[in-house]
Amino acid sequence: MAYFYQNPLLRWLMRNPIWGFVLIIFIFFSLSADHFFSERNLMNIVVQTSTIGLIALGMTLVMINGNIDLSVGATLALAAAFAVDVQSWAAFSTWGNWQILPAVCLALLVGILMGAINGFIVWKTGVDAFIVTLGAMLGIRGLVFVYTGEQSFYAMNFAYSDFSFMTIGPFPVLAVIFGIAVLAVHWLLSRTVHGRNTYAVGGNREAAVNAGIRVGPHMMINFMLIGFLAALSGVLLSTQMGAATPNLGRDYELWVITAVVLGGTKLTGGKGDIIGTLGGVLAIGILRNGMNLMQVPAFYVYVILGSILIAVLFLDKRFNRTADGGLRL
Amino acid sequence: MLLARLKAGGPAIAKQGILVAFIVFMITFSLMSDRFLSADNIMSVFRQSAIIGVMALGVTIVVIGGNLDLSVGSMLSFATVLVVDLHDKIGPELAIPVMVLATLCLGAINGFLIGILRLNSLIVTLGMLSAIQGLVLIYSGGQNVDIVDQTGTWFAIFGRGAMFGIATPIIIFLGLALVFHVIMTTMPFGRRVHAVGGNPTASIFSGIPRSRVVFMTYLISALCVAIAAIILGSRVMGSQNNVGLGYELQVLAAVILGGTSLLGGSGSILRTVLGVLMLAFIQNGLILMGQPYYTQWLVTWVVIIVAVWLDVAAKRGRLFSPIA
Amino acid sequence: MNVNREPALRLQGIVKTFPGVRALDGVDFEVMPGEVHALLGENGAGKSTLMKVLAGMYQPDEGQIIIAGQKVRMTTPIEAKAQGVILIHQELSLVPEMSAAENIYLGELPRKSLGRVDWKTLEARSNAILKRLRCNFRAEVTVANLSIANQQMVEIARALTVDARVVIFDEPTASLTDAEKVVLFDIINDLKAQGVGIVYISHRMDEIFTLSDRITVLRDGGYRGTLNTADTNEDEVTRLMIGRSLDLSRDEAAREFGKTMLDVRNLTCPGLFENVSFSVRAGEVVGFYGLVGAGRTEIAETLFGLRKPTSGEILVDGETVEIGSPRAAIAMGISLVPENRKEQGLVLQMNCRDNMTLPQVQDLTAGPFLSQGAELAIFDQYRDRLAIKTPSWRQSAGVLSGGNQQKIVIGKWLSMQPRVLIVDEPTRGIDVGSKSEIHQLLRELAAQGYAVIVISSEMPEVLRVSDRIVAMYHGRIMREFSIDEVTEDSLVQAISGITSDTAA
Amino acid sequence: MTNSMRLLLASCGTLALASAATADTVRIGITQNNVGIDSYQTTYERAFIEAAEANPNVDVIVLDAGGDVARQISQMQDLIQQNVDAIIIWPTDGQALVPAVRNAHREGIPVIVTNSNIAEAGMEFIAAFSGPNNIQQGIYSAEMMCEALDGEGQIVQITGMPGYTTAIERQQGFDDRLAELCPGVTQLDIQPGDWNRERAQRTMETFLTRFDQIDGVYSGDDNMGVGALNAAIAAGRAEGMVFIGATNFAVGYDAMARGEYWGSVYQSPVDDARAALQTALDVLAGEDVPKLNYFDTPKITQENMHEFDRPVF
Repeated sequence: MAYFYQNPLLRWLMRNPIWGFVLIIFIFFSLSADHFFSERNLMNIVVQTSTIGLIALGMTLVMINGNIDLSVGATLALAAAFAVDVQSWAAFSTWGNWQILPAVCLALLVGILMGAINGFIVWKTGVDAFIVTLGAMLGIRGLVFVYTGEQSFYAMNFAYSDFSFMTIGPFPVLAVIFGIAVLAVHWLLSRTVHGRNTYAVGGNREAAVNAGIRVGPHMMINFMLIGFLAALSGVLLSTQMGAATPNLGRDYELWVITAVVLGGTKLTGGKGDIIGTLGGVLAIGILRNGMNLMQVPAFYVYVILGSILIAVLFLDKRFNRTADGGLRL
Repeated sequence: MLLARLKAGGPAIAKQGILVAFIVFMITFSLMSDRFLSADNIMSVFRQSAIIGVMALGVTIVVIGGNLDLSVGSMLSFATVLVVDLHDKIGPELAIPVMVLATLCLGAINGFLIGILRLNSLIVTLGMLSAIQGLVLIYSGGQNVDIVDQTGTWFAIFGRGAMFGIATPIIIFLGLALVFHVIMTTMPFGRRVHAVGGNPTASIFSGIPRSRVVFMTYLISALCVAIAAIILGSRVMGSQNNVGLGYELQVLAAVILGGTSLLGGSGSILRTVLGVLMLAFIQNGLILMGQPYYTQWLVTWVVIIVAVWLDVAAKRGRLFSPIA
Repeated sequence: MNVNREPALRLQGIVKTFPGVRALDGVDFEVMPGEVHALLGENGAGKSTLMKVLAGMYQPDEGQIIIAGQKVRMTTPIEAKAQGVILIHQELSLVPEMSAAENIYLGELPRKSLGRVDWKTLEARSNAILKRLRCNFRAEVTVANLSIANQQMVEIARALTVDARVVIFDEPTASLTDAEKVVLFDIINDLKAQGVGIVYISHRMDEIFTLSDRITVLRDGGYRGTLNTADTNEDEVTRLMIGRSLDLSRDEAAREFGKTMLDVRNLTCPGLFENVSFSVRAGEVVGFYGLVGAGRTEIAETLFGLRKPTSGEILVDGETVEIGSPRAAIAMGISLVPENRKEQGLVLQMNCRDNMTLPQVQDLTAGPFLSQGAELAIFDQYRDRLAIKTPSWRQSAGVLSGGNQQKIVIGKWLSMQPRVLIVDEPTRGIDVGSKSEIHQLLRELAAQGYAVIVISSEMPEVLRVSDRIVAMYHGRIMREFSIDEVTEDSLVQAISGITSDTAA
Repeated sequence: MTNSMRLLLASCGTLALASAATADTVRIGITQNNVGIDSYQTTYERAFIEAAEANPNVDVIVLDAGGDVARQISQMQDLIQQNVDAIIIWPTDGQALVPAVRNAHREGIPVIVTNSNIAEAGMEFIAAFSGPNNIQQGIYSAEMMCEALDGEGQIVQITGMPGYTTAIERQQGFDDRLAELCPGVTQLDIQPGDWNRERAQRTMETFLTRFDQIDGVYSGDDNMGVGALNAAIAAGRAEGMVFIGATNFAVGYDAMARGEYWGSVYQSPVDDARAALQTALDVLAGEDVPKLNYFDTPKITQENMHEFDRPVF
């Protein structure tokens, strides 16, 4: 027992139960699902995880701020639509493969703009972010339908979808981009002034205000970051599809929030980190992939995912009992 | 004096933001479409909003108690599939109580996890949303269910019938709203829900059984879902497995529009009814005006934010948030 | 003191109005360099508004702020800080998940290129400040892991990050132990010696008379005068504050106590308190005195069914009982006025009446419905009896002053007609006037036959209200005193663990 | 730690060997659109599994994308990863699956598209398409509508889930053919019913309030069509109104038998599933399979309905 508490790895796992869980399901699927434990499948998991994962990085920032963003799925769809459609604009018709560049840039800008709108409204009106972004979730989806006229767009240029199959060394390019984003956001959160202020704003908003942190613009920047990351996720998803569909990204906000909470970020703000979030998205990615490989019937996948979500939450509560000092409240 | 009254939460403008928005909306729409305010149309909108409305009543109570319930969407699918499927197998007089009991069991699971184990309600009900959807599919094997004899069953009364010239769903919705309004404003249970939502710790220190109160709110929410399922099943006389897909967010939008605070402790059943009707009238009005269906999403975006903003602004006594 | 010197900070004719309220009405105030200037007033007198004006959080409607001879405008706490005016908050304004260093330099983290935090500089500077404050923890520690007192130190350390001209302390000792207070007073004297002007706000007269050079009193938003501490006394200051004299004496006749209402035998809750035995009789006030963390609050929580003891017996009115929940406690006639009224005592957005009737709401019914009449009757009765000042029962509890809030909580429990009333820190953060009223009330309650337990960290309070005093140290009862035999010295020794031989 | 890792790797190796040993049957992976959303897809899945089990040389991996494009792309990757012999895909979106199909094609795995076709750009990467002709179904419905109304009247249309291929194609076939065949029929409005009966019922209720004269209703499937019928009956306006749907459901068939429902398009999920599996097996057998394999989806009306069995879904 003493060993149990002294081993630093075990102690770390107690504090980050999600990584313990990732380890368990990893071993489980390695042993019981054919084709799971292979380099290529593991890369697949990372690529599949990257869609939700990129948004989850931004959601971690926003949630540590004490906010939430429910509109990311719609933002993702809007960015994807722009990324695919702008390529075919007449203005860029002579650019060859370079026509992809302005399209992607515009898509990312649109994502940032959507985030800025959410952030600005939260800042100026003081309405709860849950409500603001619940509205935006409907509204931005409406914009997607207005823009696409209910149709799917597809990229004429196969160079666009080829991008998603490219590899850098042994790594798929999408996995590399996701990896870079993870490192960048982790660095932002743990090393920069903005990142540290993110904890301050979420942990004690009044203290942050009194300390002269401009809380409004600060939150707006984080909303712009999540808008950017959702748009990036949308662009990368659209390269995998060579197309954009108006219904893209429905429900993603729910899975993103789930992953982030599994990773230990508190919905009330002030607490959380990228390492945990990475664990959260990997847990969901591995579960989905492993269950596909094991051919778990689709109906049961819903039940299993839902139950595991609640179970992990329960274990987290057991391990990280909040300091209520044993009071029976 | 005004400020004091505003702060005291008395009957001041603070509470009327949604009502003002509602009236403005009704006037604008009625100017743009002459059919909008016809008795037929109003009846039709009320009838359509009954299902979401009944669910929103339950969710309002959960939210006043300081929690969320996102599982109501798939719970509605569950309850509707169950009652429709059992209708032809064991008859409506048994199908209804069996379904209600089964749905209450789901509510009890929510209540146990959130009320007794104190797990976060957002995540628990998200998990339940997924798990219950799976349960429905496993139960039905993915098949649609139908009531074969649609005209000969008294089950038709809940969705298709009328009393005193008013459609039954409307009577059920408004009647239930009245009952819950009375419970929440004039009965001890309502007071306790407000206290638990407003300050759970202080409630415990006042001897209020917090766990039991939260548990009860989820049972009530499940009961509302069961009633909504009876209306829905009777109206459609059949059900798909995902019939409640996305309802949880529409319901939540209506509750928020009614000014119920997500922080818990304050909110009103009657204003939720307004929120429900407002969303239904927006949807109906835009279609009457020949707008494509997705414009309603854009309008809802603006309406939700403006309505809640007015509410918040009235409570703090200034339009813009003071944070820099 | 050299009167010709320029004040470090001077306010002239400050007026600040809120809709319907004139919070400050032409207030003058000044602090000289190297002076401790105490600011006194009852809650609602305008102290906190004045403080916020000083710290740049509010803009005055009229009047001038002069710093070192220059007229200034400060629109944010940052500008105030840049002028060398620093406010140390009463309620801890720390970010729990960040390190002490990050909290000390919150909002001003030293930067390197690319917006990176310069950790080396940050930690070096923070550790230097903590060392100056004689703190025994490192700046790298996460604040959530620090004790309340150490967190307070972090708060104070913030003031030392800049060249402070004026430091405002708002109730800094509320959560400090006596030993920690001594350190704090040393620090204040250090700052003073360095020529910093100190504004000191507290309700504790003893501190004010130990520390301050001058005292300024506010009442009802108005300036009531400035006194030299050396030339005045508590009585005069109190009279200025509340507009009348306080009767602090205990001039009751010795009382007969009734039967034993509560008997606690060998109660143990490991790590919190051990082998605790005591009893309370009807008509008696038993004071529990000890340092913060001595286990007093935990005993109260156990008696109220919020903790499960591992061993020991509780007898209420002669019968052995198991208290499994607050509801059970209430049913047995035990009431607890908790330590933290905002978190544990009140539902802040709920109105006064509803708060007061909360524990018995299921009984105040006519048929299935709440009886408005019965509820209002209770509210009116205790509003009058406790002299609660509120315009209407509809007022939400959150907007009342601390004293009135506390009276609502007390009223809530009195209306339950308890046999045993436990009151935990009854006057924390409450002004002198209300304080004395509450003391009076506790005496009266005992006279009416209630068995009362008062838990307090303030010696004058315990001495004033108790018939017997139980001294606690580290989860153990060190000694019991009757009010006639107790001396301040023996009490201090008992709660410091010195007289352990006599206690056994 | 290193020991357990080695153990892990070793056991994986044995598993891989074990599965390689039984490689003389063909392994076919299928990723479906959204099983459980309606009975058609569920019946399809069941029929597919039954057909596969009946054939001892076929081993199938059955997956469902839950209507989510991204998840279907992941499933394509997972199937490629498992090195199946052929992939059958029911695309959630005709456009968006093209690169994934192209990827499988590159890996040398033949792809058979089932039920609703992939976009033009992807045609060169698939081995074959098997399924109903949704545009043709729209055309049939338009023709029936025209016939029922004698070329004159005002109609409304309730479409499936916006953005989904089947919905778009049926609407396209219907709109084009109707305009061409009987310009005398005007479409008052088109709104979605999301493949959902209750939703369609609500949409129809609003149409009924909005338009005093509705002669006909075209719905993207019978499930929605019956919803529209319910609304009209409740409003007392069903008399003389022409209801035409697609994908004949049992409820539609029954309504037709009662004379309330005019006609639909008969499409059997069992045929659909069997055709898909057979096409895949033909492709694997090296036969010369045509690109487009439509199975027959005839018109069904009150007059000829006795020729058809009541649908099982």
